[in-house]
This record gives sequence, structure tokens and C-alpha cells, in this order.
Amino acid sequence: MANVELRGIRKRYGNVEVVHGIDLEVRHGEFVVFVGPSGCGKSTLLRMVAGLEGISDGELRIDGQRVNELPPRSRDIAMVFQDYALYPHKTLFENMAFGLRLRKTPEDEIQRRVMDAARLLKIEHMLERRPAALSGGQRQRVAIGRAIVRQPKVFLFDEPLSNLDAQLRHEMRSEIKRLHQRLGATIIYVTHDQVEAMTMADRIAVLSAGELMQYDTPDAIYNRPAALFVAGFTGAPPMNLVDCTLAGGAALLGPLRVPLPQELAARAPTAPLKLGVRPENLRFARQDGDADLPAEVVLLEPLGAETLVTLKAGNAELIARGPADFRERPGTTVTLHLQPQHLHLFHAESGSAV
Amino acid sequence: MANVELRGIRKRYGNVEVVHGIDLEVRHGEFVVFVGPSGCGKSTLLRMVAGLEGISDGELRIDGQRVNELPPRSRDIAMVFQDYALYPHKTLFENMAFGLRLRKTPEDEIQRRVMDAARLLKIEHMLERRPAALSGGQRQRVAIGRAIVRQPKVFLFDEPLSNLDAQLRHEMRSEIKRLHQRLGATIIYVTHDQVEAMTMADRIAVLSAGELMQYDTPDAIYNRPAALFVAGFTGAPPMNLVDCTLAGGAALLGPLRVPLPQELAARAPTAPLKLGVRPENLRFARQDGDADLPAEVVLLEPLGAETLVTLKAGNAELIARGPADFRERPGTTVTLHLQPQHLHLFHAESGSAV
Amino acid sequence: QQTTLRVFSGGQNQRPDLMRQLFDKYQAANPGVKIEIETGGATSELQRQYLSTVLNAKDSAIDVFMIDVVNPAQYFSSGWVEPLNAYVGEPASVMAPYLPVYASANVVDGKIAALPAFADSMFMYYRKDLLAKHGIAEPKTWDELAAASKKIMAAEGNPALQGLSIQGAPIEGAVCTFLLPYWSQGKEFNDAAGKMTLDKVAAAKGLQGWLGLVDQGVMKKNIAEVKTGDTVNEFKAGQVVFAINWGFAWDRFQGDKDSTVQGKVGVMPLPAVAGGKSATCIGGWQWAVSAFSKSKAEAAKLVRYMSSPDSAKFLAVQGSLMPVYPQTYTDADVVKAVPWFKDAAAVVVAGKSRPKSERYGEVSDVIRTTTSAVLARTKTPAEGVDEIENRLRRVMR
Amino acid sequence: MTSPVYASPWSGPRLRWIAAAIVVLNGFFPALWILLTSLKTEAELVTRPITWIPRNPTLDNYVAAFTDQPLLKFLANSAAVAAISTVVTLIVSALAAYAIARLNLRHRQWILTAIVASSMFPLITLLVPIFETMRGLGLLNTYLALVLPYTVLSLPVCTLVLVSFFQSIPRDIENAAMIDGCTRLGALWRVVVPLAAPGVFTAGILSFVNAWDEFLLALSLNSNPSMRTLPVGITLYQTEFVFPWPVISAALVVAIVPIAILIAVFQERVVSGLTQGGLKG
Amino acid sequence: MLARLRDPSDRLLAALLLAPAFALLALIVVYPIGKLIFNSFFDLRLQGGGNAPFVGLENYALVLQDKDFWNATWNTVLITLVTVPGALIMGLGLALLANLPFKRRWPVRLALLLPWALPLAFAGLIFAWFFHTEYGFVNDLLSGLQPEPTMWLLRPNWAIAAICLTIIWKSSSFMALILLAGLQMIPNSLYEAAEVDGASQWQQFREITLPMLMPSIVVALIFRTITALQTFDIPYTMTRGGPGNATETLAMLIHKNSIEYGDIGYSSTLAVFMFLLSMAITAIYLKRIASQA
Ligand SMILES: Nc1ncnc2c1ncn2[C@@H]1O[C@H](COP(=O)(O)OP(=O)(O)OP(=O)(O)O)[C@@H](O)[C@H]1O
Ligand SMILES: Nc1ncnc2c1ncn2[C@@H]1O[C@H](COP(=O)(O)OP(=O)(O)OP(=O)(O)O)[C@@H](O)[C@H]1O
Ligand SMILES: [Mg+2]
Ligand SMILES: [Mg+2]
Repeated sequence: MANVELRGIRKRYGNVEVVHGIDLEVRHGEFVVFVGPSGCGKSTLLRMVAGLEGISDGELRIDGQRVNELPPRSRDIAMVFQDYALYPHKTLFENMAFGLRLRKTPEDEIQRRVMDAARLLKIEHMLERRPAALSGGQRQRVAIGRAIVRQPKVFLFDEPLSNLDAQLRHEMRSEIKRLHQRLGATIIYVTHDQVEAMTMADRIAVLSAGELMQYDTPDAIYNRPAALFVAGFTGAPPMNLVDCTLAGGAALLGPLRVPLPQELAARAPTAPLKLGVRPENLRFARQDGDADLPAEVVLLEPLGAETLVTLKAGNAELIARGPADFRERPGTTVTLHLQPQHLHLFHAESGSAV
Repeated sequence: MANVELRGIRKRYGNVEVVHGIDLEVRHGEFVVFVGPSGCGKSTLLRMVAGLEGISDGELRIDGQRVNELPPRSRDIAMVFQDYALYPHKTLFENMAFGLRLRKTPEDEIQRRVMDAARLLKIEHMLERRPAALSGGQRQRVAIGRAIVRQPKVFLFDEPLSNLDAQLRHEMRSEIKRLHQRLGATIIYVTHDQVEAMTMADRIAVLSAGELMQYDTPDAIYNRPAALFVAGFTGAPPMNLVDCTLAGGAALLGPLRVPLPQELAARAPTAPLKLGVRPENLRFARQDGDADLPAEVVLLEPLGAETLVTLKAGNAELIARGPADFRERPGTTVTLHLQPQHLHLFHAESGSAV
Repeated sequence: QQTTLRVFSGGQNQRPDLMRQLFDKYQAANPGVKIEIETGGATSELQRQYLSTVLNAKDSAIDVFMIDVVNPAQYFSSGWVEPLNAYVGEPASVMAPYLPVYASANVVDGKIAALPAFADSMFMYYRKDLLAKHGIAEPKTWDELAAASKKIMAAEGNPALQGLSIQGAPIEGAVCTFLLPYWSQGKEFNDAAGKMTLDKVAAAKGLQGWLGLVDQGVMKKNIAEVKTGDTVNEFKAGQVVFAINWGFAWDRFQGDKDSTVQGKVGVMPLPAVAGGKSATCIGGWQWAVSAFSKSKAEAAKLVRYMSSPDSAKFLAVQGSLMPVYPQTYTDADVVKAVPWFKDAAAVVVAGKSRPKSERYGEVSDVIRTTTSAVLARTKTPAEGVDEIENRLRRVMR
Repeated sequence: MTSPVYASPWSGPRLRWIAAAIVVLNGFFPALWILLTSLKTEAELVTRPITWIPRNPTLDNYVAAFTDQPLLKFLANSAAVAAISTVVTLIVSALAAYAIARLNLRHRQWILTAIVASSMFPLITLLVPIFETMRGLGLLNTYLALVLPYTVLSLPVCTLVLVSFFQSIPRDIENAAMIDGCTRLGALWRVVVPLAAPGVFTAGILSFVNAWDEFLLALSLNSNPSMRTLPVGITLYQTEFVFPWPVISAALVVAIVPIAILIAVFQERVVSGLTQGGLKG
Repeated sequence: MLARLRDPSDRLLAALLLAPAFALLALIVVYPIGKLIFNSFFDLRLQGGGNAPFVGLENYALVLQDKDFWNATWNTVLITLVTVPGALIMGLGLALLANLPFKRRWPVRLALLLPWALPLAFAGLIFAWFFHTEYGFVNDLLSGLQPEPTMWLLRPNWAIAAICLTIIWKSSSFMALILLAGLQMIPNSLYEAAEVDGASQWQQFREITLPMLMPSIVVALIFRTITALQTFDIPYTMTRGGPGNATETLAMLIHKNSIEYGDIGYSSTLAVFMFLLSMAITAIYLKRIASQA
């Protein structure tokens, strides 16, 4: 258990700066998830925390102590690598036991811990194999196992579940949460999976092109995105964002008029704006206080549990989550209902929330 | 465009058989998705189709012609590897151009196609880099690019989007579908992502431990799972499955009683059964004709767009999808509503659907 | 009809440059013959290696080659050299004009195995200037030599100065190092039939003599490391009073740019043990015709020419190579060109040939290895002599 | 490739320079000694105390080296023989190594053993039969007479080196090439060999130097002065009794310099760690 | 047919790929080795004009009774036992040093290679000179430390030591070359994983570097052992096997018997023994290699 502070952290590869000064604190025992588009610098950041990449600028502190110069092995961390980085010459058992052996853990303790992890990860029957004889998901599980058998101050997970099926992913998610609770460990976790981010995180850091866009609780990130980027990045599908202007307490989308809640309208400037609404807040069934928006169905994507409906309202393309049994054919016009309290406004230029 | 037939395909590694006789046909221009738990043999199957693994038994036909002995190069396929398998010594451009160069495609054509793919994949500004200087997701995109610049008869994709963020993944999904439509290519696609499977597939093949469990349209897989395994594997979270017995046209879950639709009850035997209901069909708002089920809230997992609610009904643990604003605290008792037509029954022993 | 003869003429020591000139003359006189020279490895070891590969494979690429004076018996019994009787005549007449040692060395089982090309011998070189400066006469016995050395060394006060330099490394020269003091006691190593007649006491005494010189500081402690070239270089550098070495050394002492002893070098017969007689080791090279040659008659003719008195004179005048004919030493042209030959003649004539054996390789190996080991003091002289006897008893029957 | 920058005892610049100094001194010392010797006179060698730096540096020895013997001719012959045999060795051993490393051969051990065992007989005992073979083929005094045996000489070690390197190339990368349209050999040539570059380079250097230095065969198979190689040529400076170190040192320097240049040039081109970054796990 | 050659089955492909290697081996070594073994059953001496009586295994019996053979075998084994591990350790050290991230690597790598590029016989001569009692730089360096110059090459134990040192110097280069290439093939990510697992530099070396390098080490060891068993040039040029035959190796004995003594039958027999020795010693390694393959 430890806290991790990033102060003005930068990373340059040659002349190219890929991380542009990140300030962020992970508290004792906190579970922080990094999300952001591919290539935005999540792995780089994690690797800098681990000590595997030099820090070009800024300061990294663990438990208040500057560790920029500390080698990884002295930082007491465990990490699941995005590319696994298993030891090809060791069996699965030895892959997982390695960190413990280095710490001179008693043999029976090693046995116990590795077997526990293996059982958890459903790889207990292949402990004598080498990584080459495993499937992708199995390798990933070994990589997780290697991290969790140890009990370090900080866990770093780089997309640890990306190659697992939904079922297993669900289980692993719970297990990692349980691990977090049991050990009270500090965890930094990179993922592309919205569900993982939402369910596991105490706080989510949203990164974009090497910059920190928002760092807050899942609820805040989802419901009160501080920036256009965050709004457009979270949710699957993400928030619908439509150009609009303000007139008389309502947003104008071309010919369409969407009334806004009083205090939101009051705050908003007259400059060009973006109106944001999440797909699940575009509803086909009317409730009290809803604003109405006529739209044409463009495309249906049945997902089993629900149907993603792409619609055209004025010039704007919107995606709504419809029920699994949504049956309107493309081309028909329906009325969308939206609740004013679920509307978001952003400055079109600066991207910041109104 | 080609059709691919698998006839009694088996694969043994040494003494261990990992694929136990798969029969399956992919039609001309069809988009087939393989899903199944980690380690069930999806990659192995794909690699056998590609000609990278020997076929221990059975016959593989492409366009009616037996190709068991044909080298990969002569099968006119492209493949995205689960572990990317980029050429570390070539730049991204050359990674993608390699297949075209081997086919003596004219230089300007190569330029054009590679640039197109790169633009699509948003990697056009790093074409001169080597794979080592890329993030995980960027590497994955290169791997996709390498496959799509060629225009082969069959595309094989092994979890091509697992390291991409939701946004990009959404775009790539559309692109791959568009590619499929434009080229009319036959595609076999492995994924763990339910959304991908549901939205992209013409047909889904569900595999378990080297066996084909069901091979049907997404709708059928989701709504009419032929086997317990399929039901338990699809959906995120998957279908709730609860032990039950049959009595008087209703399913008995210990003390609780769930009325079944007439004709389902008629078909069902008296042997031990499993009752299946998908999380989205466990509702908190009552509709006409619903059956009621009292349950205790155990855990809430807010996902932003919705909340996963774990409940205890009798001895059974159930997961329901609640609205984003679901606010009942754990410990409170609620009434679940389920529609009889969304209930599934399975033989507890054989696993087959009633 | 043109005949091409390929001649293998070792390295620089065999003076391929001079041989070429002779060949050119021969070609001029015999228009049907063309002669090509092939030079092999520069040392007799490398030559042996090359020749044994080629001849062992019964290759006809070489028609004529040069061999060391110790080798005719060995090559003859290997069937590598063509007996020349049929081409040049019987030994009794053909060999008579040569120096007797060479005449006998080249006749094996009554067959002429090769014809002498030029002679060589171990000489005792000394610093005329130093002996003169300290008023010392040429020593006649080893004891006198030791005394003379010590006197000069003490007087000169040069710590680098050695009294005597010989070859103690396990090279062919060490065979002579063993034989010289042994012979100088009037003993023979073998009889005319090649059977060993080793007097172990005398042999041990000879070796002990060398060690005595080391102990007295006349020779250096690491004498077992010294090779022929070391002696030459050290003498050239003015660090040696007496040096035993082959004939070629003279030119190096007198002719080399970096020699510090030009004009200060004398040659004398080797000392003897008190009551014994001076003896030295001869060397030199012989012309042989390959048994696998396709033009043996032509080759034999060439060999005959190369071994003729005219050729000997040419080689002596042009290259200071020692003649194999006694009368050439006194030839006016020769004496004029190479004045020191008048001193050399006596030494060469008194020279003895190393044991003549068809297994000379083994004989030489045993003697030189053991001698060097004794000089390195890893064996006592008595042990060394025992070993030589044991090992060679079977070989030299 | 990124290299870790965390503090490691060897990454300190000072220690790194010490390390470099050790390696360089160890490797260069005798060569340096030769270089210094090549600038000395013969007499200087037998003076005591010994001199390290030549008192009167002279290039005479180099002049002698080039005029006493056709050193350039030797150089050219050596270069030709070494280059040709390196190419042949690399091709032959890469093919064999690929078969051993990648194809599921049942008698792999025996194939390996046979190849390795061929290097277990001392060359000297095989010399005469090899000579006979070459004579039989009419190859004496041609480059080929040396190229063939040199290839065989380096074949075992190169094959084994390449086997171990090929094995460490991930199969999937080769698979990708086959899917992209390469034949097996195409994949070997275009992907496996470049990725095994350090190994191929090593094998190449091994066989080049083997050929460059070989003496015994060169002495016996190519006796024609115009076909002589450098090591044999250098021995020609010595005579039966005298070993002119300064001139021979000069010739040795001339013999070593091309190799040094070759290595320096190639070295910078063989980028290390090429295998990295292609794979996920 | 052509198509069949373009895409042959594994077995055909293997045959095609191995064909050039085995053809060359057949051409260059099979006949010579056959002849060698054949000769070992004859009392074949060059002197005597080549009529060689068949003697069956007599040569083999003679070898076993030959003091010189046992002496040479002992020296050879001793040199092997000292120089193979010596060269491995030194080569590994050099390779590790040379693998450090220098900006310009070639001077270091060149230094690594030079000893090996120096022709073997000349390396022996140069080191013999270094160890020369009077003109060698070793005694020059030690001149203050010893009252009297040591005669390195004239004392059996020192001579062996000097020879071993020279061989190690010379052959560690070969080792380092192979190991350096092996080092370059180890993915950096493994070190990263080990770092994170908490491995110290030494532990990383033991747990990652060594095992990953093992294939290269084994290859290097096989050939180093084989060449060590054939040690010839260096002792030959440094001591000629002296003093006495204190530093005579098997290969020198074979050379002596064939070139100097012309005893082809006997030297062939010695060569067969040497082969058996090599086989016995390398069998262990070969097994390892084969199991890796
Ligand atoms: N070389 C091998 N030797 C033995 N077993 C192997 C080998 N390669 C794969 N397997 C096993 O074969 C099974 C199928 O592997 P495959 O890679 O096809 O799984 P997958 O369905 O792609 O899984 P994932 O989703 O995790 O990638 C796995 O259980 C794996 O452990
Ligand atoms: N060695 C390098 N040289 C130059 N640029 C690099 C290097 N390594 C990474 N980058 C760049 O740095 C950026 C950040 O990479 P990083 O791996 O941190 O991304 P990421 O957020 O983890 O992405 P992903 O989700 O795709 O894994 C990327 O744009 C990548 O191209
Ligand atoms: Mg990443
Ligand atoms: Mg897989």
C-alpha cells in the first residue's frame, strides 16, 4: 500500500514528446484506471511508474519519496505487461513463482500462492507447460498470475483482460477487485473496456495525446464529463455530440429546438456550443418532463440485450440505445425523448464543459 | 470470395487433442465469427484454415477443393495474428506492403493501397517507424493493415480489435464490415467481444473445448441458444441459469415459482432442469403478463449507461440490468419482473435446450 | 617437343633467385626444357609438410625438389625419390668428386638418392676484436673457451654480454648441440650401417659440459629457449663472444645493415674436449628427382647440371653458398668473392654427418627434444641420455 | 529500441568506460604490439630492457613486406577465397540449419551429430586424402580447391550457430510471411535470416576468419605462387633460421586491417535487437 | 514436378535443404575419414615404400601401451579442462561488456574479435615472445617483482600455464563472438519483467541471460571443446611440446608421427582415438542441443 504522485511527468522519445506533463496522485489503496485512445501514452506512463522508462522531466514520488532514479526492482511493484513478457524458458509455475523465489519466500508458501492464483485463473492443469504451448488468453492469464502472487505496494495492470472472453473477464474483474480489497493495494490499471473502467475504478484518469483530460470518479467522468473529449470517449457507444447555438433557454440544432434546464441555460455563453446526450438518454418511450425530437431511423444494430439505433435528427447523426425488440425499420420517423437533466453543453472551441 | 468447408477437422499436439472434429461451412462472402472461452481452439482452427498448422485429421476445402496439403501462400488468404507477428525489421509501410511486393503489385498501386489502409487505421504519420516504437494498439492496427491491403479470397482475423479503445473499435468494426461488403470477401473472425460478434457476424460459431456447440445467426445464438453452454457464454453479463424442476406448467426454484409459457412447459421433461433468463429480461418495472420474483439486492455495479444488479432469489444468484439511476441499496428486497416468453429451459444433464 | 619441369626449391635459404639464374642458363642451353620454380614454406618443417602431402599423394606436379642433407635416406626409403643410377651412372664414379660426407649422405643402399646442391656446416664464430683486445688466442678446447669467455666478460663489464651462444631450443640445431661435444670426445653416434653406438657416459658428459657452461655464466640460463636466429641476432647486436651457427650467419654478421660486428667476426674450428678432436655438424641441400615425375630423364639431367662444379662455383660466387666440391674452395674466383671460405674449408671438410637413418625424423625428434629438456633442467643429463638410448635403440638397428 | 534507463551498476558512464577499456586492451594489446614492432628495427628487438615505443619508427618494414613478397597478391587471394567460402558456407549452413531448426525431422540428433562429428578429426590426418580428392577434381591451385574444404571446415559451427538462432525467431513472424505469400525458403530468406542477423553475422565472421587464417590446406593445395594466400605468404618472409619479426609484423598488420575494417563496417549495420517489437507475447 | 519442388513436403524439403551440406561433407571429409580409419589397421609407414601389412588392431593395442600417448592425452585433457571453462568465463565476460549500450560499439566489438582474427600460429609466436625470458614483456612488467626473470616456457608447469593462458586469450574471442550474438537476441522485455519481479542484476543474469543464452553457450562449448582437443599450433609454436614432452598434445603427437616419423598407420590410429575422445566428451552437449531442437 502506497501512494503514487506524478508531478509534471514528461516523456520524450528523441525529439518527439509523447507525454506532456501529467500531474496526478494515486492515494493509498486507491484503484485508478487510465483510459484513453490507443497511443495516448498510457503504457508509457505505467512504464515510467514502474521505472522501465526514464522520466524525461518531472518527478515521480512513491510514498512521498522521489523515485525517478530508483530501479524497478527497488520500487516494490508488480506489473502485467501489455505484451505479457513471459519468460519463455520457464514453465508457467516458474514464471509465476519467480518473483517469490527472488524474495526467498518459503517453498510451501510459494506452492500455495501459485496454486491459488492458478486455480483462480483456471490454468492449474498446465503449470508444467512453457508459454509457447499456450493460447493468447492463457498467456495473458499467466501474466496476471505472475503479478498477483506477489503482494507489492503497487500493482500496475496494462490491459490485463483484453484477450479473455466475457465470462472469464467478468470473473477476473471480480477477482482483481477482491484482491484490491483484501490487500488494500494501490492499483493503476489501463484498459479500453468501459465496463472495467466503470466497475473497478475508484477514480478514472482520461488521457488524450499525452495529456490528462479529467481525473475523477467513474460517476463524475460519465455523468459530468469536464471536456468534450471525455464525453466523446466514454460510453459505448459514446455520448452524442451535436453542434448547436443557444436561444431563449433552448439549444437550437438547425431547425430543431431542445429546451435546456434553467440553470444550464443560464451558464451558457452565446458562442458556438456542442450539445451532448448519451445514447441511453435518447429514449423511445416518453416520460414526464421529456423534450421531444423527431428523427429518422437510419441503421439498426441488434446486440441481443439491446439494439443500437442510429438516427438522423436535422443534420445531426445520433445513436440511441433501443430495446432488444426495437422493430422500427430504417426510414421510418420516430420521436426521441430526452430528459433535460441529462443534457450536456460544451464550448465548441475550447472543448470545456459549460 | 470463396467458401470454406471444415469436415471432421481435428488437431493433436503430441498426445493431446485440442480440436475434436469440427464440421462447419463458411459460405461465399459470409462473415463468420468464432467465439468461445480462452483456450478452446479458436486460434488453432484459424491457423489450420490458414495452413499454418497441420491438420491432424479431417478435410479442409476451399471452394470445394481439398487444401489440406496446400501451403498458406497458395490459399490466397490474409490473416491478422493474435500476437500481431509484425516484421520487426521492417517499417510499418514495408510491413504492410510486403504481401503486395511479393505479388509484384506495381509500386504506385502499393503506395495507394498502403496509404489508404494507413489513413483508415490512423497510422499514416508513423509509416516510417519500426514496430518497436509503437504502442500496443498501434501494432494491432498495423497487423490489420497488413491483412487488408491485400484483397484475398478469405480473411482470417484473430481478435483484431482487442487492444483498441471503444471509439476506434467502433470505427474499425464499421470499416471491416464495409470491407466485407465492398470486397464480398469471406471472413472468419475470432473475438471475445460480444458486441463485435453480434453486430458483425452473419453466423456465429460457438466453440467449447475444441467442439462446436452451435453455429447459427447472432439472433438465434442469443435468443435461441441450443445449449446450456451457449446460453452461459453469450451476453455480457451472460444468461442467468438456475436449477429448477417442473411442476404444473411452472418452474420451481426452491420455494419460488415461475410460470412458463404453455408450449414450453408442454415440451419440458420432469428431469432436473436449468431455467435461463437474460439479465435484460429481469426487469424492475412491471409490464403486462410478467411473472414476479422477489429478490434481495446484493451488489450494484454502475456502468454509466446502466447498472448491473446482482440479486439473490431463493438460493439462486441472478444478475439484472438496471437503469443507470437504479438506487436501491444492497440488502433491500425488490420484485423482479420476467416475461415468460424470454425464459429458456435446458436439460440439466445433457445441457441441450428444451 | 617441350618439357616443363617443376622444381620445388624451398624458401629463401635455398636461394630461388640464384637457382632461377642457373635454370635460365640451362633453358638457354636446352631449348626443349622449360623450368618453373615453386617455393614452398620457408622452413624445412613447412617444406617437409608440403612435400609429404604431395609425395604421399603420389603427385606428379613436382619433378625436382631440394631436400636437406639428413633426408635422402628417409625420402629414398619412402619411395619418393627416383634412384639416379640409371641416369647419371654408378655412385662410385659419380660421387667421387664431392666432399666425402656429401658423397656418402646421398647414397642409400648403393643407389644415388640425390645429388648435392650446396654445403653447409656449423661454425664457431667469434669476436676477433674482443679476443685481440684481451690478448686471447683462439681456444682449442671447451675449457679454454670457458676461460676466455669469462675473462672477456669480466673485463668488458657488459651485463648483456654472453660468452657462448648455442641452440638449445628443440629445433634441428639442438641435434648438433647434442652431437658436437659428444663427437669432440672422439665418439661416434652410429656405425657405418646406421646402428647406434651411443657411449652414454660420453654423451652425458657432453650435455653436462653445456650445463657447466651455464653454471659458470658463460651461457645464459635460458639457453633451452635459444633458436638459431636468436644466436644470430644477439651476436649481431654485439652481445656474444663465441657463437655456434650455420654458414649463413656469416653474411648476416658482415652484411646486415643493423649489424654492430661488421669486420669483427672470425671463424674457427669448434673446440674439442681435452684429448678429443674438433668436429662439426654438416648441413646443406641436395637435388632429388621425384619418383612420380613424368619426365624423370629430363629431370635427372637438370639435377646433374645443378650439382655440377660450374653450378657450385656460380652459387659460391654469387650467393656465398658453400661448394660441395673440395676444389671449389680454392678456386681463385671463389676465394676472391668469398674470402672467408678459406677458413671455412677446413671446418667443412672435417664435418660429420648427422646419423643417417631412414627414420631420421624420429632420431632427430628424440635427440633435440631430450637435449632441450636437459638444457632446461627438467631432466638430468644421465636421464636424458638414457631416454635417447631407450627410444632410439629400436629405431637405429 | 528503448533501453531501460534505471540505475544499473553497469550503466554508470565511468564503469562503462572501464569495461570498454578492459575489452579494448585485452583485444588490441597483441595487435598493438605487432603494430609497434612493425615500426622497429630487428636489432631493437634484442635490446634489454625491452623497448615498448619504437625508438626510431620506420616504415621500412612495410616497404619490405610489399616488395619481398607479392603481399597484395596474397591479400587478393585471401580475400577472394574467404569471401567466396563465406558466402557458400552461409548459404549451405543456413539451409541445413533451417531444416534442423524448423522442420520436424525424426533423426535430428543424428543429422546434427554427423555434421558436428565431421570436425572431430585433426585436419593434418585428412590432408593427403583431401589433396588427392582435389587433384582428382582437377582443382589444385584454384580458389575452389580451398573454398570447398573451408566451407566444410566452417559448416559445423555455422550450422549450429544458425540452428540456435533460427530457433529463437518466433514462428509466427515466419508464418505471417508465408501468409503474405512467401514460400518457406522465401520466408527464410526474407524474414528469418534478417531477424537472425546477429547470428548470421557471427556465422559469417566465423567462416570468413576461418578461411582467412587457414594455413595447412592453403600450403598444400595451392602451392602455385600466384594462388598463395596470406597466412602461407607471411611465412615466406622467414627463412630457415631467421624470423624477421618487424617485417612479419608489418605483413600481419596488413593481414589484420582488412578484417578489422570489414568488421567495423558490418558491425554498425547489424542493428541489434531486431527481433523485438514484432510480437505481443 | 516443378510445383512439387516449390512446395515440397517437409521430408522432401528437409532432404533438399540438407543435400548441399551433406554433399560437401561427403566430398571433402567422408573419403578422407574412411581412408584414415582404413589406414589405422595397417602398419603403414612412408619409409618402406608403402607395402603395408595388415595388422588388425595391433596399432590400437600399441597406442594403449604408448607412454607418449598417455602423456599427450593427459596434457590435452588438462588443456581442455582449463581452457574451455576459462574461455567460456572470459568470453562471457567480454560479451557482456561488449553488449553494454555504447554509442559506438564497433571499437569494442572489434577488440573482441581481434584475438580471433590473428592467425593461430602467429598468436602462438607472439605470446611465446611475450613469455620470453629476456625479451618478453611479461618479465619486463614483473622485473621489479622478481629477483630473477622466470623462464616461463622452460618450466613444465609454467609452460602449460602460459599455453593455457594464450589459448584462453585467443579462444575467448570466439566464445564472446557467439555469445554476443546470442545476447542480442534476448528480448529486452524479459529484463523488464525480471526487474519488476525484483531481480537484481546478478539474478537477472542467472535467471534470464544464462538460460536464454544456453543454446549459444552449448554451441560455443561444443566447438571450443573440439578445438581444444585438437590443440596444436599454440603449444607447437610456443614450446614445441617442451620442455621434453611436458606440453605435447595429442594433435602434436599425431603431427609428429605422421609428418616427422612418416608412420601413417599409427598416426591414423591416434586420430581415431582423438575422435573417440571428442565424441565421448561432446556427446553430452550434443544431447542437449538435440533436445532443444
Ligand atoms: N504447442 C502446443 N502444445 C500443446 N498445447 C497447445 C499448443 N498450442 C496450443 N495449445 C493448446 O491448445 C488449446 C487451444 O489453443 P488456441 O490458441 O487455439 O486457443 P484460443 O481458443 O485461441 O484461446 P484464446 O482465446 O485464449 O486465444 C489451448 O488449450 C492451448 O493450451
Ligand atoms: N520508442 C518509441 N519511439 C517513438 N515513439 C514511441 C516509442 N514508443 C512509443 N512511442 C509512441 O508513444 C506513444 C504512446 O505510446 P504508449 O505505448 O504509451 O500508448 P498507449 O496509450 O499504451 O496505447 P495502446 O492503448 O495502443 O497500448 C505512441 O504514440 C507511440 O507511438
Ligand atoms: Mg499500451
Ligand atoms: Mg487465440
